[in-house]
Amino acid sequence: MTEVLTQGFLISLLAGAIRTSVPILLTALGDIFTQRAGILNLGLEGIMLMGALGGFVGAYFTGSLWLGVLLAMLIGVLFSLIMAFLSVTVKANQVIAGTALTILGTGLSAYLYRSIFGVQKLPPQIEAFPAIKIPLLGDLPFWGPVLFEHNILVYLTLVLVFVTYFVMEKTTFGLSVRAVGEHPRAADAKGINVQLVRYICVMIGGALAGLGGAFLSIGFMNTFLDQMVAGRGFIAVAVVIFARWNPYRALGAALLFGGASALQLRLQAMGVPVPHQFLLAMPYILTILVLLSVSKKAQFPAAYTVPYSRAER
Amino acid sequence: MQSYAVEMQGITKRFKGNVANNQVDFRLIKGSIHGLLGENGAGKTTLMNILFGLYQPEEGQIKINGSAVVLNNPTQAMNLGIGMVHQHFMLVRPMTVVENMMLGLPSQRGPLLDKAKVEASLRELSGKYNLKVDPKAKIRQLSVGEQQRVEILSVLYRGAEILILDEPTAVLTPQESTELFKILKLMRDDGKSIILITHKLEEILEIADEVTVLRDGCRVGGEPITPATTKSDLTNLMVGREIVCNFAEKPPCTGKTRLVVDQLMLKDEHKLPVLNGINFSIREGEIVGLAGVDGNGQKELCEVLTGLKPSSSGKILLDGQELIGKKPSGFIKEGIAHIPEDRHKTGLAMGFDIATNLIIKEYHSPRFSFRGLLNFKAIQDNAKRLLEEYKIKASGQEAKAKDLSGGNQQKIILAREITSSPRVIIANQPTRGLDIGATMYVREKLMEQRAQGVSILLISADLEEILQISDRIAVIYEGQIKGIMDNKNVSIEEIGMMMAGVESGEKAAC
Amino acid sequence: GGGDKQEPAKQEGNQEKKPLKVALILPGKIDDVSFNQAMYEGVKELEKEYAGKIEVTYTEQVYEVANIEPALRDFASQGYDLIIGHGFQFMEPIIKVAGEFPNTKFALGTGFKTLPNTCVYDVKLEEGGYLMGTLAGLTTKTNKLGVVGGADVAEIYRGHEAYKHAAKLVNPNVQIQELYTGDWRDAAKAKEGAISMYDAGVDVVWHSGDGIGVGVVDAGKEKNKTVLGNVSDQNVLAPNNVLSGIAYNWTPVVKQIVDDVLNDNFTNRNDKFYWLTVANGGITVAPFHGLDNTVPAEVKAKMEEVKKGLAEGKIEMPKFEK
Amino acid sequence: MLSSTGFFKKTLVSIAPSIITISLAILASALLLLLTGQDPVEAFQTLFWGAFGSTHRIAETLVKATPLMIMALGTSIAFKSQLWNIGGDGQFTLGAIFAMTVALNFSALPNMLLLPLSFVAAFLGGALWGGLAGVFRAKFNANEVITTLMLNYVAVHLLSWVVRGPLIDPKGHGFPQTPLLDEALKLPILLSGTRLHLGIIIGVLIILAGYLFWRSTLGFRIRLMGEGHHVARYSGIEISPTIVLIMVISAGLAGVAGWTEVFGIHYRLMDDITAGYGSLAIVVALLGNLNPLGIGISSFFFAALIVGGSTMQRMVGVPFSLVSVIQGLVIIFVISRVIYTQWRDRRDGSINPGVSNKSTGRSY
Ligand SMILES: Nc1ncnc2c1ncn2[C@@H]1O[C@H](COP(=O)(O)OP(=O)(O)OP(=O)(O)O)[C@@H](O)[C@H]1O
Ligand SMILES: Nc1ncnc2c1ncn2[C@@H]1O[C@H](COP(=O)(O)OP(=O)(O)OP(=O)(O)O)[C@@H](O)[C@H]1O
Ligand SMILES: [Mg+2]
Ligand SMILES: [Mg+2]
Repeated sequence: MTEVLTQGFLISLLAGAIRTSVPILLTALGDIFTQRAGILNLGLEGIMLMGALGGFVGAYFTGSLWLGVLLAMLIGVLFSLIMAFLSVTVKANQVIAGTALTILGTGLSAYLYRSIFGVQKLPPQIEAFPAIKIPLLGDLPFWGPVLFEHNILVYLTLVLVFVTYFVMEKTTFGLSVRAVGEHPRAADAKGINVQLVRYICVMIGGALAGLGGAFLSIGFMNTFLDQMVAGRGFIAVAVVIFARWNPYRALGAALLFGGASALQLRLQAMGVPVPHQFLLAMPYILTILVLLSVSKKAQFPAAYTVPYSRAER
Repeated sequence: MQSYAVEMQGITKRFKGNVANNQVDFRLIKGSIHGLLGENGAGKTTLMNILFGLYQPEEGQIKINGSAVVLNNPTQAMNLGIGMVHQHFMLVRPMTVVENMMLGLPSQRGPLLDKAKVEASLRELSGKYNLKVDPKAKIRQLSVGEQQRVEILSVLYRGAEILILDEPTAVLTPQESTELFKILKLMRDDGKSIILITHKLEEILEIADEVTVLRDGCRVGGEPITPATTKSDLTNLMVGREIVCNFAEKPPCTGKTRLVVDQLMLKDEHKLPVLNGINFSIREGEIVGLAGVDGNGQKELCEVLTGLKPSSSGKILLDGQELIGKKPSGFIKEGIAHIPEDRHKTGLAMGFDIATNLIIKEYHSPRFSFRGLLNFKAIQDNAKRLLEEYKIKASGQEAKAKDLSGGNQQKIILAREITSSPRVIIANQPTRGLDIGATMYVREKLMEQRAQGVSILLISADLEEILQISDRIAVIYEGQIKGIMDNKNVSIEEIGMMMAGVESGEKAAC
Repeated sequence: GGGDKQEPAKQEGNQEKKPLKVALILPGKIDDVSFNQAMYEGVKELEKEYAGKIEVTYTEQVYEVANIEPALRDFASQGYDLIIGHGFQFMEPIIKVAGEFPNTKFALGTGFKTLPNTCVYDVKLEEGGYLMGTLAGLTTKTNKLGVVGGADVAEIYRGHEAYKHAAKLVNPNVQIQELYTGDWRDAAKAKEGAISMYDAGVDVVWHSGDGIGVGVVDAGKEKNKTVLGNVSDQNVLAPNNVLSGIAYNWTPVVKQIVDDVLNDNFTNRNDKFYWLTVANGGITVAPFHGLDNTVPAEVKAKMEEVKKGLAEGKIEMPKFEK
Repeated sequence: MLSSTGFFKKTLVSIAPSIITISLAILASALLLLLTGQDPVEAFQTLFWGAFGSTHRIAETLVKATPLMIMALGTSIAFKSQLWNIGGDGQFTLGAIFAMTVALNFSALPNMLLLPLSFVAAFLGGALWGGLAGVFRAKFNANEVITTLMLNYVAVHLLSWVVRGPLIDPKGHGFPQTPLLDEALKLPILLSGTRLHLGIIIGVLIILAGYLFWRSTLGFRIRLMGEGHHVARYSGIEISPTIVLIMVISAGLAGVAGWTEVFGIHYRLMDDITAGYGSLAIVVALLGNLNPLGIGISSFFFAALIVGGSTMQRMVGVPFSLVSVIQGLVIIFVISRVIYTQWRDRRDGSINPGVSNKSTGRSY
């Protein structure tokens, strides 16, 4: 157990925490928009899967990773339009709409993958985004390997944290989003197109969930596998609520979850004398425990999950 | 030839089951103040929502400044210079005043917010019209009066030339109302055209140049206001009869003390005292009016007196029995009825129908349930009776609470609370938003309860109301009772002084 | 559709010309790069070889345990002769349905209960684990090895234990890290797990198959360390890092079962267990490919010795069972 | 009095949207099937036949409907009060674990006692898992969507441990499963030769009880909670204990579903016994408009879709993934049916909130 305290272990753990948290964080950042606008999108899991597939297909056929990223985001947007339509236009219950989307996305991504690539002996692969060691910073002891030896998408994600904060707090669009989530009727009365803002927010969520999925297939891994998202879409929703809709706190929450996941793997490998199932459950238990300590302050957007209709009062 | 800012012709609007506006004509002369009158549910708000582009009428035409327009959304209306201050404020509570002002408007810095700029124009505007408000304050920290100002400022900031104010004074103190009228006159002098919806006829007489009266969705009349116009002229138009009320000769109350409140304290989440040692008592068959500027602890006092909030310390004795420590259900059982200030979130289950709303406190009593199962027949019968008795206007007892006009919503609460045979009624703003007919009815009902020995705490922003039916009057200021006096020897001025925090010399004991 | 009738009596008689109808029910996907795919390919291979003699239908992703019984019953009542349920979760349903369809033959992929018309086939993963343990123990430079599994089930457990056992035999100084991802699909989690091992100084990691294995191979590639594959020759995935691995060939076992059915040997057979072993060519060691010259001759010799020993049943192993 | 034609017309008008949208879903799926080179007519015939083609198949459909209706009814109780309990899978699992633990550890007790005891244990197991989330919500304001979701994952690993550790079959050669239940503890089969077991009767009884439940004062209290905590408190309801109570009832039923599934179908515990019931129960509950009868019908509909879908998968060779695509499409089209109603009402000049608003609303 003394290994835990070595520097090498910590570096490995922290770098692992970052890698593990990035797909969740990307998706969560997009979902901050969606949730702030008052929509609970439980379809993110399905959207991420479609994005993972889109990213891989794009990269595989064009040979360009960036085109893969683009396709992933595009597909994420298109797929999220279903959610937007159901929750905003149809005003359907969002829990059921999201569940349907996840069922659809899980099936469709597997189906399309098989249709496109057929049954192969070994999965087709691409060259994933390589790790980039940032000059100078990458040479720092300890923090260099922890922070500055990742692939470009990881850095991009960190930038997106700031961008999300900026857009939400400093732009007219962000103001509209917050108003729409808090009091859609007031927003409407002030001339904000509530439906449009909600559509856009769901689509931003879709784009970033698509990217989050693509991070798995062409950022971290170099292939698409069925159901490879494995619950990260749901975790992202949790991270957003957990972070009380704040991008910086989302960064922390995603890192916490990623860190717990990375830690449990390492504890297992080291042979900690605990049944491995308990270690596997640790990140989820930890999430609950932390949630308990931060929730008192949580103020949900007042119109959370409430569809808006002018005619209704 | 007068020029009209607004001309609406033959407007018809239906909601499932009922016609809210039926072939309504409405004209607003440029540069004038126009009163829009009508009983609760007459269709005033609906008509104005149509003018503001929130609802689209099934029939009818709208002309703004002489040219025909189609208003599909509020943005189009705002672009035509129409602004509306809604009956229920359209403010986003967790946001600041400035942020609320900016909502939906393009910014001079493109996609970026220009808070500083907006704040400057806001200060300028509020100086010009004497509408004081802190631009950086969050809406939820503001009193209703201040929120009202924010709404008006926001409308002005958008360059509105035509202003719609839907019952702006319902939530204001007399002083605030006076302030508001000064401002409205200022704006009229500035060339703006104003539509004012109110149930307070004296306000119309004071300020309006013209009135339009709606009844049951139809326009039943309209005329210029002259110095000769009287309140009864207007009531006649509105309800087709005169409303007389005379509460003067009520017998003095002699009952024994029922409710004693002793040194009641309550601290808010920041540990600041909201109730700071409240002392008073109410006798059997007595109405104690509680005057005070909104936000001085009235809401919290009601919540403590009904068990919704636990007090920090102090005593509440009902016929000598301590109530503190009981749950809300305990207070209900002891016969404390509560007419809450927030009818939407607290007083009513908006998604439930009327019949159900009438029993939400009593569903488990043997009257409405048997062996744990609800007795639907009893529930429906109860509703039928009360709907009639309280003249609740609705498409039926299956109508949802949220589909009723504000006045009718209030009547449901009253009907429920009063028929629960209470020992004490805590009535917080019981007539806010009610038309005069309904207002008089409620006051009569409260008097009736008084006559039956019920003790009533009447909280109202309307001093007239307090003076009209209270036996004694208390004034609350910063969580303390500044004085309790007998209704007979008190003047509005005196109360006004105390409401502003000036101690009264003579404390009447009862 | 049609043919839902249960007519067990009719099947045996007019069977002279008709090909043997075989149904393969897989809990996972035919391209899971693992347990299911290996079986699917094994059966397909035999179908090619026995063209005209057998006819194969398959259905995949019958992972919901409650759906197994209807699937078995469907195929049985449609007159399939041999129905293969590929996973131990098929055990109870097969015993039940096989009792109702005594003329239909059933094969159960891992398990222990049998009836006259059923058999069990299983892989001696401990032999594979033993081989990989030997190789890993001999090639490690840091004396630190790893093994990554998906879900912890009986044959995987046996494989892991044999791996650890064999590695310690050839290299008593070796330390072994082991972890499970707890499912069959989260390859990213497996990759992170393998990375953590490499970061901790492990230089050879074996994975015990399942869909997650791709993640382990990817980790080896990224960290440029040695990976030992599973299920099939996975060298193409990372030619510089996949030193070897074990590969399954399920055809011999399926062939034995089919032959027994065709020759009316199935029901009478005493040993109802068919094993995929080194001896029958069901388990092989993948070639070193481009890394061949990095493997010392002694290591190659030792591997040959172990293979031979396993094939001849001369290697003693504890019984790895929980 | 309605004339019979009038009644017929009225019924037709009210079910028309559902029929239209289901047809559209089928059409969309048919297109997908065509694209893969499958014969859609054959596929859907098989789907229908697979679900209803024989007594045996109808029995299978009922077998699938059993856990769905029980769980969905539980889900509906939480949803009505605006508590988004999406932890059905975990609660189902805990119910199964508790029941099995009792059945295996108290085998000395007479079966007459043990069976009901295991039922109670299942309810308590589910209730514990849901009640935890309830306490978290009531005491810590922790959002139940997250906690129930996280508890699902924890339950998966807990079950994994249980079947490999404490409850592993000692004679099971190390396979991760518990011993089989005693014959006498298996729920009786109602129709021999099928798997139709007593669970369906329990399910129907629970649906009927649900009917009574919403007419009870407790049901009223729960509906009132759904109208907002302010008005509920004002009406004399204590929020925190009621939240916990709601979660306990809701989750307890999921636990009971775990019991019927294990004692009626599997007779033992192993991994993956819940696969997917939790999210399907959500769909069933909401499509059934959170109303017991609606839940009964929609659970049957969904069971048919699943049973028929897997038959289609086996017999027509439609890939499994396409079956879940069809499921997803059907849900999406069915919830979109309100669009039709909205359109009709707009055409008729009246506003209708539509089905959606009954089941959606403010959760906080
Ligand atoms: N969105 C709606 N849905 C259904 N009915 C409505 C809706 N809005 C208004 N109504 C109905 O239309 C009628 C007119 O309502 P409106 O709000 O215009 O009355 P009002 O004159 O403003 O009354 P008050 O003085 O109480 O505010 C009422 O019967 C009300 O129930
Ligand atoms: N039925 C309604 N129609 C129009 N506006 C409403 C209605 N109900 C509430 N509002 C407005 O919605 C906003 C939010 O009100 P709400 O009562 O939810 O705030 P709150 O959560 O109680 O705030 P806080 O707890 O901080 O005091 C307010 O501006 C209020 O005026
Ligand atoms: Mg109104
Ligand atoms: Mg509030």
